[in-house]
Formats: sequence, structure tokens, C-alpha cells
Amino acid sequence: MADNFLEAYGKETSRDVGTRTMNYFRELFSLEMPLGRMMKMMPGMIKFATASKDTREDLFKFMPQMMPMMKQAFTGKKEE
Amino acid sequence: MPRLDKVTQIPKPEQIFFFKSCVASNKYPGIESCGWESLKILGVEPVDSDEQTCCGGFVTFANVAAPTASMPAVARNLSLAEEKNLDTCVLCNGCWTFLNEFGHFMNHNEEVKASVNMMMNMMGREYKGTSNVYHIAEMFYRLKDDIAKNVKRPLKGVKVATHYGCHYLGGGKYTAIDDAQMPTYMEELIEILGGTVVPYTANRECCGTGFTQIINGKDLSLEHTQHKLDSVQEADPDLLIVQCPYCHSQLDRVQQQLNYRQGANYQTPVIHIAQLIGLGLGLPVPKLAFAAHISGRQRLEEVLDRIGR
Amino acid sequence: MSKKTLVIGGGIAGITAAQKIAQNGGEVILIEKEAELGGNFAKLAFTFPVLGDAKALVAKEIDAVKSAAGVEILTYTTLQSCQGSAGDFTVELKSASGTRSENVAAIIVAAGFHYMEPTAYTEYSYGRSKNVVTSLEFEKMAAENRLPQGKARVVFVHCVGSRDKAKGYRYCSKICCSYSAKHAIMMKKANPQSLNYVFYIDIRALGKGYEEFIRSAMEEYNVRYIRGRVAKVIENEGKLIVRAEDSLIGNPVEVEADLVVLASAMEPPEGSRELAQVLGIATDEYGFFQETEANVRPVNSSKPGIFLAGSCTQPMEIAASVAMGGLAASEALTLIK
Amino acid sequence: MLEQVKDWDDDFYEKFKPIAMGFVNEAEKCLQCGKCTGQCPAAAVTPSYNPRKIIRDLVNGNLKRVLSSVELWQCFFCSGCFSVCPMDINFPFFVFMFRLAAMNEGYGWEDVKQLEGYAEKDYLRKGITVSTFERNPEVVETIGDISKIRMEAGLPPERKVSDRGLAEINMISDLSGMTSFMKKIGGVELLDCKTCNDEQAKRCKTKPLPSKVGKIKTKLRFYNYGEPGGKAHAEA
Repeated sequence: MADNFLEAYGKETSRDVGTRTMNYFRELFSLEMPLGRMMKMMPGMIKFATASKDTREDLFKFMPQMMPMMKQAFTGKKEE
Repeated sequence: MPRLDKVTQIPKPEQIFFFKSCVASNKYPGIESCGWESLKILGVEPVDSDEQTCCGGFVTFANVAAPTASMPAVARNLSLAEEKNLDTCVLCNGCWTFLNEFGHFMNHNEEVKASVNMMMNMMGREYKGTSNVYHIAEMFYRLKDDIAKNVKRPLKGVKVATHYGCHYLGGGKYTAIDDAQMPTYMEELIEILGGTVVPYTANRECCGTGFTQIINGKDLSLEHTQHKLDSVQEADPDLLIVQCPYCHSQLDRVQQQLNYRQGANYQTPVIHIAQLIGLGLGLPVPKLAFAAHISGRQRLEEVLDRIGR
Repeated sequence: MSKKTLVIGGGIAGITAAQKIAQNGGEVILIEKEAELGGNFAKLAFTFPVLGDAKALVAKEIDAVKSAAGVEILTYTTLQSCQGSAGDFTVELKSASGTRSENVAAIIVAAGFHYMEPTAYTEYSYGRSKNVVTSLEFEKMAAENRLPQGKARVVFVHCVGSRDKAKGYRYCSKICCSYSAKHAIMMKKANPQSLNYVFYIDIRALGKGYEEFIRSAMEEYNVRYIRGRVAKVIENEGKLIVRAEDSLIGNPVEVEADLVVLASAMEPPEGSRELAQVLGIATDEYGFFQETEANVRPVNSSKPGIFLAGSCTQPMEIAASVAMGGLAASEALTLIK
Repeated sequence: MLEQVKDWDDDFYEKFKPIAMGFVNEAEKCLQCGKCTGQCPAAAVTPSYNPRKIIRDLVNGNLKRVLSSVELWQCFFCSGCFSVCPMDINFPFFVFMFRLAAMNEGYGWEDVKQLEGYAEKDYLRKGITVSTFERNPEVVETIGDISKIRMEAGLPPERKVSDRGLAEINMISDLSGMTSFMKKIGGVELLDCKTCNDEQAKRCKTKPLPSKVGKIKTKLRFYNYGEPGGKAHAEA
């Protein structure tokens, strides 16, 4: 086991760590909605829809707003 | 000295959204019942909702999730008050700071607000950012004249020390109603109720919970709380007043732990400002729920005997 | 057309400017809003970096200006209004006996500075504990022999109001490092048993003799310099508990002190913005008067014919104020002759 | 040990600030005056903890030192540093942001694992983060049944969040990635205390916890900012 943080990181510099951290936060705080992210949200939405009758109704009300976003996610283009 | 310009901005509404706190509900129910009843006596009708959950700040500050998970939870809780067109009154410094801070971020960052609102829309809600969040201690200070008129059980000869709590004064450097280093509004409230204020050295020290340190860094947490309790012990107050249920839980429970671990003898009753006001306004003793308190139970009974049950 | 010059402010810069103009045959009206001449200089006990008797030095200068031919001194007087342009200003002076109108060729603004009242610094218990004083109050205590006796610990806190965006000003007040060292030396001289601690962020001792002066405090007078801004001062049973970080070691420290001296910031004189408005000249973001060019035109205000001198332009020490007063005088003289 | 300045990620802070949703601000204005540390409750009990040094390393881009440190996990979140800071640096916000970054590097999961239960069992299932359940038998002995006290105080025996409310916070959790994040925490493989030598065990802040086989392996953190203090270390 390493004795200090320099040994633990070996040849990696703080610059490498910084790049990795930046990429992590960029993805975490991204407000974009690519396909992968949308697919990840699906199970949660299904769970919500099946919770009760009124949650399902509320979610269905949201569907018209949802469609252009889905389209954009699939095609990767922003709709004019 | 309280910032009077801030105090006068607090409205005196007919109704207010009563935001319940996790610790207050499940560990010290007296805070919840006293807050509710005292507001009623002071002419503000509390309104609650069983859809209200934990404020949502915990998950971010405990690092169980990113702040992106807290924002929608905060927005959701605030939207409950917005639906009723009411301001929010919280019992806990944590709720106050999280609802305020995250609300502030969303109000000042349109993109974040839009993405949060997308999630809100899925649930048939919308976050507008119109509900102001007030701490119940702020409300009490705003209503101090009404309190003075309604004192039924004066705290004559009761020595009271104060603990304000970091998440209100520290985090609210620019938003709290008092100065972060030399606050006095709780002292004023105590004097209105007829109590005697006892100063002690470590007044502005943190209670030591350290948010999560009590769970994953217990040694640090206990050491700091002990330092605080030593100072309280020296001043020997009958009651230690807090305005945050989390500080309440720490200062109350750690006394017992230290007594057990080190054979110390800390016996200072800790009560929330809502309970103190409830005590002064003459609420029946079961409503104060002192049975849920752990340290200084005997002393609490003595105080009750002295000022009348 | 008038050959007179109006000097606003009877501190060391204004006194110097008035003297120099009079020595060159000009006529001067020197107005001072308070009872006595001397300004902030007259409130000090000692000068620095050479420990001179401040009261004697300033008294000599006041005498010189009072006896100078062609200098009219008006105390309790303020400027009411100002019209006209360089070479021909009409000013209205207000005093207790009423207002009077004068025609002057040039105006020198030497309004001085004000020691900030650190009332916002509640963490330092200022205003709550009588043993927490500003450096100006310390000067007074020293003059009246009220300094703590015996084995007293005295803590000097730098940068109270300076270099502080939240509660004070972002600028450095320049002289606090030196005068805190002076106070520590005064303390040690008055009470050799005392233990003195100075909490600093950086030591700014620029100029001839300054570095040596501060080193002498450390070397000859055993003043302990601890790098770290004081975080809080708590009163406890008559003692003051000072908490700070010794940031060179990286460890929090606590000092049990008998007296805490706050080196409060130099701020623009009270009413500087109103005065600037009356004169029609510019101030900077803090309220100090703005010069047209910082390096080669330090005494020229934004309006021709109005010149600036001393610490109403920026925090500065006595020597610089005197130099600036002289330069302002020579600029004013060009308009008279 | 000698550090190479050329290894630092000098412009990390400048790049990070705009994407941090406004949580990380003003650190470039830090004067290194030490007022924060002077009033810090954590620094008073353990001298190696020092917010000033952490801010310095973040601005300099010495990320290796910050992210692998134990000190990053010792903040009390009391905001005292913010309340006295002459430059209005809100350090507690830095802490939770960089704790996330440290977790991305594989540090500190054992601390978060102890908190995951509150989020999963209480927050998501009941909507209330603190439950009525008492771990400490002495407390139970002293106060008895909390629902009885609630009833005496005129409240329902248990505070219940409606099903609709629970469904909503669960969806927020699913949609914001909190659920998957917590699954990760659940699968954390903790340090094996048996492999530590005495020297490492002395430095270790981690107490033995039930380990679970999963994808993430926690790494040993270091006291990067000085010798640790506190009673626990004094006795060890």
C-alpha cells in the first residue's frame, strides 16, 4: 500500500485528475438530453406512471411536451 | 442587533405553509405541536400538506447524490406552498438554508430552473419561485408584540441560554434577520417571556453535529460538542434554547452519551424556541412533549413546577 | 481678478500647502471644519518610522502657518458652494457666524481621512467589550496613561476594514502595519512587562526606514508576529479570548489577552462625496477624490484649478501628505502669478 | 516529499467555475488570511484540517492532494468560514462538490456508505430522512414509545407522507440519477482492514464496516495537510 498520495497516484499528474474530474462534472451537470440519458430516465417514469391513477394522468398530460424532446434525442438535431 | 429592515419585510400573514421537519416530527414531536399551536395563538393559521417530504438538502450535503437531485426535491416542496399562494414557515435551520439556497440558485439560473420545471411538469407541478421561506424564530420575532400580549406562563427566574445554530446565522450571512456573530433576537424573545438570559463563552460555537460528522466522524463531533457543553455547564442555565431540531438532537443526546462514556454529568435540558414560546403562551404540558427529551429531565420538571404546569 | 487660494482642510497637507503659498507671496484662506488645526496628525502621540513627538512636530507647523503673512485661518467653517472656473472661483464659506462669499483663483482640497469605526466587526466584540479598542483609541489611552499594567497580553489586529470586501474596503490602508508596530513598541516602552502579539496577513512596510522599523519591533521589543487574520474575540470573565490561525504553522491558536487593538482602515473623510459634488470633481468607487493621472498628475483633480493633497486621495503616510501639499501649492501658484 | 509544480492543473478552477452551477465561486479572491481556519470548529479539534489550505490547493490545481485527503471529509458544514470570510467565499459548497469529485476518484465511499441508509430506507421509502427508530437502547429506555408522546401532544401517532408524495420523490430520485448513484454506493467494496499495517491503521479514519463485493473499490485516504489531532489520535 502506498504511503502518501504521490505514491498512490504514481505517474498520474493533477492535470490527468483534473481532466477526469471535469469530464465527470460536465456529464453530471449537463442540461442536454441525449438519447442515453433519456433512456436512463424511462424506468423511473414507468414506475411513476404505474404508482397510481392520478400520477399516470399527470404524466400523460406531459406527453405532448415530451414528444419534441424524444424526437430531438433520436435524431440528435434541435427542432426549429 | 437584529436587522430591523429585514424584520419589517416579514409579512404578518393570515395563513402560512407549515413546513414540518424530519427530526422534529420523529424525535421531538413537541417542536411540531408547539410550533403549530403557538402560531395559531398568535393569529397565524398554519396550513400543512401530507405531500411535503424532507426538504431535500440532506442528500446533497451527505453526498448520497449530486445537487441535481436536491434541486427538484426543494422545488417540489416549495411548489406545495406556491399552489396555496402562501409563504413557508420552517422549524429547522437546515430546511431554511436548503430551501433558501437552492431556491436562490434556481431563481437565478434560468437553465437549471427550466430543467427542474421539466421534471415538475411530469408530475403536474410547477416551480415559480414566489414563496418566501421564513424560519419560525423569525416569525416569532416579527410577532413579538403579540407574544408579549399573550404570555400566560411567565418564565420568572428561569435562567435561559441560547444557541442559534450555524445553518441559520452562518449560511444566512446576508439573509438572516440578525448579525452572524452577535445575534440578540432570541435573547429579546426570552426577556419578553420574562426569563433571564445567561451568557456563556461558546455561544456562537457549532453544536458539533457537523451535519454528518456525528455519523462518520464521531470522535471529532463528540469532542467539539463536549467543548460546547462544558461552557454551557459553567453558565449553568435552566434551559438551553435552540432553533434547530438537529442541534437539539445533538446537544440533547450527546449529553447522555458523554455521561455514559466518560462518567461526566451533563444535565442541561435543551428545548426548541417553539417549545419555549409554547411554554410561555401557556400550552398544556403534554403538548410540549418534554417526555421525548433525554437530558436534564428532572430539571425540566423542576422548571415546570416553578412556573406552573 | 482674485489672487487668493482656498485650502480646504487644516491637516498636515493643508497646513503645508498654505505655508508654501504664503512663502511665495500668495494669499490663502485656510478653512477647517473642526475647532483646531492639525487634523489626524494632531491626534497621534508619536510619528513613525522615526519615533518623534507628534504633538510637538505638528504644533510647530501650526504655529508657522498661523504666523505666516497672508494666511487667513477660519475654523468651524465649511464650503457651501463653488462656482466659476480656474483662476476665477466664487466660493461661499459657511461658519457659525453666517456665510461669506470669496473670490479665489485656485482651490486645494486637503480634506484628510477618517478612521473607520469597526462596528460591523461584531466577531471582534467591538462595542461590546471595553477592552477592544481601535488604534485611535489606543493613542488616546497611551496619552492618558491608561494602558494595561503588569504582565498584560496585548493583541494587535491588522486589516480591520481593509482588504475586506464583505465588511469594509478592498484596498490596503497602507499605514496600519507601521502604526501597529509603533503601538506595540509604545506598549512595550510604557510597560516593559507586557507581552505583545501582532496578527498580520502580509507586512507592508514600504519606504525608507519602514522595514527596519518593523524588524526592530520584533528584534528589540520582542513583539511576536503571528501570520493570520484574527477570526474572533470573545469576552470571558474580564479576559479576551482571541482565536486565529497561525497560518505559517497551519494550526489554530488562542491568545488570552487583556487588550485588543484593532487597526481600523483609513476611509474617505465623512461627506467626501457631497464635497466632491459641491466642487464638481470626481471621486473613486470608495469616495476618495480622483486624480486625473495617478503617476505624473497626482494632485490634479478632474476640474482645472482644483488641486488635491494628502490622504483624501488615497491612504498615505505623513511624509507623502507633506510632499503632496507642497506640489499642490506650486500648482496653485501657477494660477496666481 | 517533492512535488512538481508542472504537474498541477493550473486552469482547472477557471474551467470548473462556469459549469459548477454557481456553487463554486470567488475562490480566486482568497487572501490566504486564515480567518476561516481561525474560527473553524473542525480545525479546533483536529489541526490537520484547514479550509485555507484546501482552497489554496484547489485554486492552484493541486487536485491529487485535495481529492485524496481525509481532510476533505472532516468539514462540519457549519458555514462559519463563510460568515467571517472577507471575500465571501462559500467554502461548504466547495466541500460537497469536491467530495463528489473525490468519490469519482474512488475516495471516501466508506463515509457515504454510512449515510446511504438514511436516503434509501427513510428518505425514499418514507419521505422523512430521520426515522422514529432508535439505535441507542439507553434512549429507548429513557423516552419509551415516541408515537405515544406524539399522540399525547395531539399529533397522529406517526407522521405519514402521502403515497403521491412518495411516488414523486422516487421519480425525482430516478430521473436525477440519485437512485443509480446510490446503487453504486451499495456496491462499494470497502477497504480490507486486515491488510493494513499498524502505521496505516493509525492514519486511517475508517472504522471496519461490513464489506460488500461490487464495482467500486475504495482507496485509502491520506492526511495530506498535516498531522491529525483529536482525542482519538492522541490515544492511539
